[in-house]
Parts: sequence; structure tokens; C-alpha cells
Amino acid sequence: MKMGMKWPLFHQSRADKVVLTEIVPAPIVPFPSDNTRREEGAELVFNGRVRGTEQGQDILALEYEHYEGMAEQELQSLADETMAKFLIQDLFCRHRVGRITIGEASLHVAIWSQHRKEGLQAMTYFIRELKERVPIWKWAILVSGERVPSECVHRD
Amino acid sequence: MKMGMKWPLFHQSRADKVVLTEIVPAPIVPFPSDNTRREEGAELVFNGRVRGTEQGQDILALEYEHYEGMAEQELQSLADETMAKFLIQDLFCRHRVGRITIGEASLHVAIWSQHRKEGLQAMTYFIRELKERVPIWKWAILVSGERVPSECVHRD
Amino acid sequence: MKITVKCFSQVKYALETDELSLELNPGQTTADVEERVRQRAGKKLDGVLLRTAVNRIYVKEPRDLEDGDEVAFIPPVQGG
Amino acid sequence: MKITVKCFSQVKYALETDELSLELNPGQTTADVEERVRQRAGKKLDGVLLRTAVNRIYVKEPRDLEDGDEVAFIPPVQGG
Repeated sequence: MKMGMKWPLFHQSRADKVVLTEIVPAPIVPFPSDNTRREEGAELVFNGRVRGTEQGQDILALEYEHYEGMAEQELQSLADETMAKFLIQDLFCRHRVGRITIGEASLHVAIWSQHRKEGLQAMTYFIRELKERVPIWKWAILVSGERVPSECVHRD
Repeated sequence: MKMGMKWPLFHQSRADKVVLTEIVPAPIVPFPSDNTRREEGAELVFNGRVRGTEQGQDILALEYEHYEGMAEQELQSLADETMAKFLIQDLFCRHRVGRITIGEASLHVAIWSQHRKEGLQAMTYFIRELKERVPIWKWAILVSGERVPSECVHRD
Repeated sequence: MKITVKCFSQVKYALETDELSLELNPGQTTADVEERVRQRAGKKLDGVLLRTAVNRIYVKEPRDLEDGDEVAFIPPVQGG
Repeated sequence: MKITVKCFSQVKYALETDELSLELNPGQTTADVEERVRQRAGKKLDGVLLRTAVNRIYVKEPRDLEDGDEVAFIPPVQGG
């Protein structure tokens, strides 16, 4: 789904499942909540946010780098795999890249399912695998202004 | 915290944890998101919503009944216990009672933690225990208009 | 002595009331009260597991009651 | 033949470039290219585990390359 497209309304029972993933360079717009669904009793939302320290050292911000083309592809195939593996109805994911200020969301995931158990399991799996295989990396912007890969942040 | 009170801002690092539970008779106002935190990298939100069927039969709505006094007390002590058991920073919970239309939220939980793993575990535990011990019950409003305890809904 | 029984969900539905006021003899326990509630329900609570709360706290074993106590027999809960 | 090596994170930091264009001899594999990348980095990639992707797909074993292939050596990823 392209940004700016009309958001689908799900007030009808649906056999079709929706999976949507995006990598966006700007602040994440959360997926809209929805009180018109008849079938999905569980809506689970995760926001991963930038913390003020990296490897124990204060930072100003993070800059997320991604392998354009491959990151989108890996993210989408992970989402498809998660849909196939767990009894969930819809999975929406936005991952932000570029410079992100402390406190802001780098990752936003919403999972809709009939029951909470599957939603929680799917969320756990999806994020764990994302952190394992989607080619995205963090660069730390240090207080000095220096920009280094996050593993290269060392305590003074 | 009473409704209408000013929502605290958490932009300072805090040693203090916040746990808040409420049982409300009206549509649930979600807890505000917050991009001013420096320490909590994981924000997890769950909405439990009313489904259009109960025991396999179509319904018009659910009516949640609670044991006033005891339900509040059990919910709060469960939240306190969850805070003690998992490394999370804040837990907020609103449970709605009274008549709830299909699709609307009966339960809203937000958990903030440094890392996602503890948040997911705490959410799983909190909801499972809530469904085990907090004295709240569902009455189904059947298509006929009849109002029966949810276990007493039988297929035609 | 007199106690109050709060009725919820299936208990309320079976007894058609949300509260009972009962006279007890000294020494009567929560188990005795549950027995009276189940009898009053006819067979409508057969097979329904009830947990006991006294003064809004779950109790695991039958216990003696005092004048003014509030007792509830809690059918399986369904919050969430 | 000529291939492109895309550099990210620690690889980019070590090589100070986000892309290399390399001439290969026929029969040279991804393992040979990784060796060249590691040499060029001096010791800066010592101890850094690199996964290999060819044309944006992870490959598990060293493989032959073709003219125009895009190769990347993927340091541990950190999305989320």
C-alpha cells in the first residue's frame, strides 16, 4: 500500500488477510486504530523507540541505515512468513530510517487477531526475526557530533 | 489517577515506576503515546475488543459486569505484582464495563519497558492473570434482545 | 447473625437477584452458605465452579463468618 | 568481469566508502571478494561476522559470481 492511499475499512467479515510493510524516511504515522471489526478481538501495537544511550554512552540521536531494496524485501517476506506461521488476521509494519531523535519511534508494528495469544506470539517472533535478518543498522550520533556505527561506541 | 487529571510527562529519567489501573463505565480513552522518554525503548499496547459472536452465536453487544470494589482491588494488585515480577517501567490499564458494542475496546493496556522482551512477557502474564482472577463477567445481548451470561449462550 | 451475599453472572442469573441477605447460626461457614445458594438455584448452578470471596478477598478454604460479612460466590471470571 | 560491492555499517566505516567496483577473474567466488574486502579494511573488520548477500538475497555458501552482480557483506543487523 502506498502512503496517502485510503485506509481500508474492515467492517465486513473478511477471509482475506492484509500484510503491509514499509520503510519510511520520516516520522512514523501510526496505523489507525479501528473499532469496526467484528472478528478480531485482539489488537496489539508495538513501538520501538530510540533510547538516550548506546553501549552505555549518552547519544544525541540514532541514524538508521538500510540496504535499500534488500531491506524492504526481507521485511515483507518476514511478514508473509509470520502470517503463515501464526493464526493472525493482519500485520502492519513501518520501520523508519535516517536520523531519529531520542524518544521517537523507529519501529511500529500492529497485529490484529481473533485471540490475543496468537497476536502476542506473532509479535514476539516478528520483531525477533526482524532484528536477526532485515539489513538495517544503527549509527550513533555522539554528544561530540561524531557519527559511528553503534558497535563502535565505546565508553570513555 | 483520576480521569481529567493532567497526564504526567516522563521526559526525565525516573527511578519511580508508575502503575495505574481503572475500571471505567464509558468508552476507553487510550493512554497517550509519548515520544519524550529517554529510557524506555519499548512501548507495547493491547486493545481487547468485543467480537461479533459469543459461543459461536451472533450477538448485538456484550455487557460487562464487575464486582465493584473487589474488581478494582484485584486489578490493581495484579498490576503491582506484574511490576514486581518483570523489569518494566510503567503499566497502565483501563477496563471498560457496561454495555460495549461490537468492535469497541473492553480492555486497554500499555506497558513501557527498556527492552521489548520484558514488555511482551509482562503483557502476556498480566492479561492471562486478569482473565483468571479479576471479577468481571460478560453478558451477551442476543439478537433477540435477550441478555444472558456468556456461558449460557447456546447455539440454536 | 446476618450476612450479605453478592450475586454475579450465573449466580445472579440463577437466583434472579443481585444480593441476598441471610441469617446464619454461629459457627456456620462459607461452605454452608454456598450450599444454601446452590440449593436455592435448583440445578442451575450444577457443574459451575464457584470461588469464594469474603469481604472482597478470595478465600481458599471454608471459613467462619461474622455478622455483617459480605460473601460472594464467584463463577469463572471473563474480563479482558 | 566486474561486480559491485555495497558497503554498510562497519564495512562502510572501515572502508570509508559505500560502494566498491571490483574486477574479478572468472571462477572467483564471494569468499574471494570477502577476503579482498577484509584485507582492504586492515584489521578493522577482524572479529566482525559478515553474512553474504548476492543481488540482495542472503547466500549461505560461497558461490561463483557473474558480471554485474551486486554483492554485500552484511554485518550483524540492528533493526527495530
